[in-house]
Amino acid sequence: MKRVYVNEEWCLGCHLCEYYCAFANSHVNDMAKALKGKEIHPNIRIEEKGDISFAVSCRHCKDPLCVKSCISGALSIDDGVVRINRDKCVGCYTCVLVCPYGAILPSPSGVMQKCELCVENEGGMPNCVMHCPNSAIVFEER
Amino acid sequence: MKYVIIGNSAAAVGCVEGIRKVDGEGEILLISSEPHHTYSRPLISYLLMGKTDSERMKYRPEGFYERNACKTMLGRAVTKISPDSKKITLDDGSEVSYDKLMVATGSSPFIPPIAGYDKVKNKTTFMSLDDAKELESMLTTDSDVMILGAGLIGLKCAECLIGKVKSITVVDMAPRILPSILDADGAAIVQKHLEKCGVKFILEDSSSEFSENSAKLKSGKTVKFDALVMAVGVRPNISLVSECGGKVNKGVYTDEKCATSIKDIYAGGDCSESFDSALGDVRILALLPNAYMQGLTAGTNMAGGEAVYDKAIPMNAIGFCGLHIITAGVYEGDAYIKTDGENYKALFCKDNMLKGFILIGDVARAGIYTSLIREKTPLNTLDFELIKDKPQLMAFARKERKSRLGEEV
Amino acid sequence: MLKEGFEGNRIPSGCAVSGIFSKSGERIPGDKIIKSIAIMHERSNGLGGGFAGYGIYPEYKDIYAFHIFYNNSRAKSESESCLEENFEIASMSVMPTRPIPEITDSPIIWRYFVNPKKRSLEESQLDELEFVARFVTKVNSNIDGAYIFSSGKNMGVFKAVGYPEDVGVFYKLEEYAGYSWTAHGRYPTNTPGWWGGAHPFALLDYTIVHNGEISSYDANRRHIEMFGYKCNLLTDTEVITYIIDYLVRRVGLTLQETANVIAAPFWSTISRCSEEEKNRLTYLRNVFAGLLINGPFSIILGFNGGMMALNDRLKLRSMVVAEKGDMGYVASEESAIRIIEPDLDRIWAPEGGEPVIFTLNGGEQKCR
Amino acid sequence: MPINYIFPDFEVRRDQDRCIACRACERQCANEVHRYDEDLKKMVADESKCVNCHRCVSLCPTRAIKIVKTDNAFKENANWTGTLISDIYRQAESGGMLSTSMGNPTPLPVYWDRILINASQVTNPSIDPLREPMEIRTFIGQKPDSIKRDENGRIITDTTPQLELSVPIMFSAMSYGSISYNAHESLARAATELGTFYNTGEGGLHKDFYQYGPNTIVQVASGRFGVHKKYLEAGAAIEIKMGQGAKPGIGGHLPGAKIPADVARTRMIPEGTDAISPAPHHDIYSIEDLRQLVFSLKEATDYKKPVFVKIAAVHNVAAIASGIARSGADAVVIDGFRGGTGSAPTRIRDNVGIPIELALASVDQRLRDEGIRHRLSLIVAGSVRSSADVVKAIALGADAVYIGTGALIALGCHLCRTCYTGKCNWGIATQRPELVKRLNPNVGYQRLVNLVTAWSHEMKEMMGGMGINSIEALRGNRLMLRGVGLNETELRILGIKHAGE
Repeated sequence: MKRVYVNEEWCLGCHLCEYYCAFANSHVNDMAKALKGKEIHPNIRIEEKGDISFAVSCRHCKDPLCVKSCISGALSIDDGVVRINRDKCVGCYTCVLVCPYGAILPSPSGVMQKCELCVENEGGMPNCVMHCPNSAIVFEER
Repeated sequence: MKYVIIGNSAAAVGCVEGIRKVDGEGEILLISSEPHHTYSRPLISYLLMGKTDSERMKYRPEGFYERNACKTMLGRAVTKISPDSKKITLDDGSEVSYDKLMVATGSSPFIPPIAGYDKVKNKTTFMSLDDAKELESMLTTDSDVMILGAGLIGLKCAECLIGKVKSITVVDMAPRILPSILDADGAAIVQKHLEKCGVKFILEDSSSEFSENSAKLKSGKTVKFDALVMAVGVRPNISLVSECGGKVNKGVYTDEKCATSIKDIYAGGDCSESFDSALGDVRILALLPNAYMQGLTAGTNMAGGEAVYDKAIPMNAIGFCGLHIITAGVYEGDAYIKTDGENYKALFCKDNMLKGFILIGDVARAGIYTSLIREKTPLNTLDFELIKDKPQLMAFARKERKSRLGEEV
Repeated sequence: MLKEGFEGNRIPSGCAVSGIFSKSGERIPGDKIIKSIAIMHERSNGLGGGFAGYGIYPEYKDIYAFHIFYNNSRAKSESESCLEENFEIASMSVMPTRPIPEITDSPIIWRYFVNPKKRSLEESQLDELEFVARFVTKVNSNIDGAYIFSSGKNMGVFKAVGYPEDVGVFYKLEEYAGYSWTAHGRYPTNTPGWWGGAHPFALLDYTIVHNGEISSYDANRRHIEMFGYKCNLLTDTEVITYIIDYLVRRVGLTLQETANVIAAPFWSTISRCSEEEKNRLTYLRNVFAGLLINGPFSIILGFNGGMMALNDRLKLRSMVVAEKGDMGYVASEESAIRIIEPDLDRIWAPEGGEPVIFTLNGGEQKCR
Repeated sequence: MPINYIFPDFEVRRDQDRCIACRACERQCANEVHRYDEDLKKMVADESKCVNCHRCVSLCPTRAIKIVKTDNAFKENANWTGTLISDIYRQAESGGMLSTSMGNPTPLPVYWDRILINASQVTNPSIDPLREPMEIRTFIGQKPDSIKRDENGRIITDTTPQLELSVPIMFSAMSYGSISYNAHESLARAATELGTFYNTGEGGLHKDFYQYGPNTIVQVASGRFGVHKKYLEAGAAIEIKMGQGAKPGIGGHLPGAKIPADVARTRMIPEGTDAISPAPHHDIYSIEDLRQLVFSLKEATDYKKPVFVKIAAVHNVAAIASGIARSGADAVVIDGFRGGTGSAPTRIRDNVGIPIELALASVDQRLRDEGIRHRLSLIVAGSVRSSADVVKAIALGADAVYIGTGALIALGCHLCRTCYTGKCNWGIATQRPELVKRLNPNVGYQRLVNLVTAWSHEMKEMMGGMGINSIEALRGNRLMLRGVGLNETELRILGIKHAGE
């Protein structure tokens, strides 16, 4: 299955993935309209220290602890993609407790948000991958 | 192959899913004393808060049993297991045979023997959907509520009543709230927060006697209430196993494959014990994720697959009125504590490993800490200063990061 | 009027070719080849036709036969003095022709049977063939109005502006007989109408009749001119003749090797060959890269003792080959063979780049 | 002093309605043009630092940024242009030479653009490269004057060493030091995948790149940096660099700041010291000295490697090439005056040397006139910008071309011409690790492969159009070219007719 993989060797720390993620998940058709003057809450986040930086988003584990641990049944695997039903999520943070990558994050509404590989968005290619200027983030079979 | 599962919560669901991963054919019969579609017990407080409803709180969606070809007998209790004949007896005396049996009977609220308890008119426990519905029916905005027990259940109950009733008083004999998961400093922060939200606490005290509408405390104080919630603890439902000769301690004994001491009988969930790898000993880890994983492991093994569950640790994610608390492991060893009065962080390290942590307030990415405990990651393989600062993958060695972020996991 | 080569004019053209070869050396009368080329009348447009016959001068078989066009008597006298200076002239005469209305504007045509003077040859320090070849090139380049269009031994080229069958009648070809004949009918896409521009093109005993338009022309010309050739006519036939002369006479390649250079197999084909063959073909393509002839062509190379037919590597021009007894036939169209030999033993269309070589009495597949 | 104030050449125009203050521009500008103003709560720019490299323009997710030429003007003067005036201010202040990078940008004639290519119509079929083989394989090396046969009459197929190119396009010499590790890796991997060659330039060969040796041309230049026996043996061919089109007659200077440990190791010089290549080779003061170096290098490598000699296109280029042809070299490389450079004095770059098209035409003709064109291969460089330029170069007589600037553009270069600052925002002409990483060689090499693949498709289409299915039939085939707007002299030198003739 194709997943998002990150190679810190090529990450420039430009943070564009965060913005493109936020844009893709805003479901607004214009980036400026979607993000201008707003705090963004992307599903992919850059960690950086000195010259090192890399993006972290859901790894879509084959055997995801978050899905097993979810108390509300909001997390599930759909064709290999770990998805969240935000309608079912009550914001209990059990997934935050178990995710070894720190890739599930609370959203401003209190329920959790996470990368769903843009399955509902761009269709085919996650937006962060599509716009990473240095192919530090790729979407491929490994 | 015929699988019979007693129970219908996380461990039972895990068991169904475990069986079906391996065996798509065998017959599964799920028997539960509760009449409901499988639902998430911890969500009952969210239900009362209106954050979920009975439809959304289904632990698995409608059609779950059908999709997994799982027959159900809901609202039926099992009274006896006969391992020799591989049969169980139901409440109406009828018998059902099994090839493999899963015991996921859960736990029951513990009601301490307190004088006058019978006289209390409006009283309930807070474990099940029926409990929640009953509680809701007792209350008006004018109600005074007393909750006995400042543990996870008691406080979740308190939280969901905030704003719905006139007053909430939580009484516990322990000197601090959430004694099972928090240290004193952490507990103080949470207590302060809950008090700010309107919850009253009476600690290091307990009821000596109830009347219809009040409780007399050992300290001599009297607490008046319109409804009483008993949340002092739970007891695992072990009798079915113990009565047929299975090994039980506090809970049902299980090995790392989640098998009991009796052939072809497995157990999981709150009724059972598991090996706490952080503690290095067996104990009951009454946690939903733990229950599911035990069920999954049991189901997989029951169907002939190979699964081992050896990474159980105590862990909790809980929150009250916007204050989040995440804890895991055991609080042994050198403590690294950082607090600013609102946020609290305690890391416990021993033998070059992270053994436990408490995070209050800022709990972001806590799972990275949890995984350090679960995986027993040697702390000298990472940048401890960074990991102390916050949970981050940056703290791992470059090679480790490469494998975590660049390989299929 | 435009003239091939004049002021750098290059005249692309289409055409018909035909060839007859008797492997046993039986002498075939010239009217037979006329009959063959005549059937392909539609492939010519009356702007050039010609023939080459081999074994036609048995009485002078060891002497060079020069056929020369003169535009005027000045060119003739200038050329003859040049000729006399370097050659012993065994015989000279006006070319026998038959005036017919279809052929007009004839230049003065003379025929000489000559041999290099020993002294001139020695002074030149060249071998005899190179001496003769350079003499021909010199006359054709330097004497305005003179053009030596045939210069081999015991062979001759007969060409003119007109349809080939008329050219044959004009030159009275029925009076000649040879073991090998080639013929050409021309369809130039421009109208120079200069007799020298008709085919065959000849140097020494090499003659080329050619149908096609080679796209590699300037690459070939500029390469071959490094070796002392001078492409005056700027025609494909001229450059092909020089390339073959260079590869065969000067480099010493066999005809097969020559074909592997000028119509080299594709790299994809070479890659499937045995290691030794791969090395040989790669070597030839690499070393003689500038002599690869690209674009459509079918050529018949005539030389003393043999004939080679060759198509371009993609076979972009039609050419069929046939055999009957010890007779070999080549033509642009099958009809041109059937008209003179309806009952063939074998007829086939050779692959692009695959040479077909006929030799006299099973002689070596090699000219000289 | 106010005289020294030079108004910025560019303006950074930011559409504040579009700017989302993501700060990518700020993070990506090594020149520190952009910053977020906390008080104004918006992004602002200091255009005096801008070199117009377009990094910010390219990365801006909302297309909020564009760089425009300033309209601040000196009083109009066709003779004293603004650039010349500013140059004088600079030099009057500094007393130094002006430095610049990349190829000559002045509006001198580009002959490629005045040459048109032929196509077949009716009399000769064009060939469809999708249906028929279309061959562009090229061999570089000496071709023998005569053949030899063994006792069985078989041709002896040994030749002097030849380079086999799947496509007659190679990557020009660019040293590790002038360009980054990742740029080198991209070039090396692309050359390997394409079946062609890249050139180390005068910076030695990094140990990591020995694996690409079969597709590497190792350069020996006047500074002899990084030259040792293993280096010579590592490459497929050796190139003696006598000159460079961008700066004929002068040497090179890589400042110590661009010589970190890794570059120093590769060049075999101390870290942080300036790497100065002398103008001449100190052992070559005449053509016979060159011949000695050619044979020294052949001797050192057991006559297994072809030796190229690279010269700048200068006035006497034909005679020089003729001399090189007789020096034992296997190929001569002619670098035209529009060729790129990492750093050159502006006046030299813009005023010295001649156009490659004319140099190529005259060298090729001269070698043919002397009957020695086959004795060495002719490679041209110095602004070959497209497949059409390649086709024209080959039709004029080149065996192959080198592309440098084109390759760098494929890697992201936006021709801002400030390579000498070492702050290349595209990770190409820099040694700063945080900038170098911006060029991901996995992406870079693929882009180079794509570029050359695209060009070869186009070349094949053009060849097919001409009715040519093998590159050797194009080489020197000047009849396939016509000039437009060229005078008699230019046409004569190019050896082509005017369009319409």
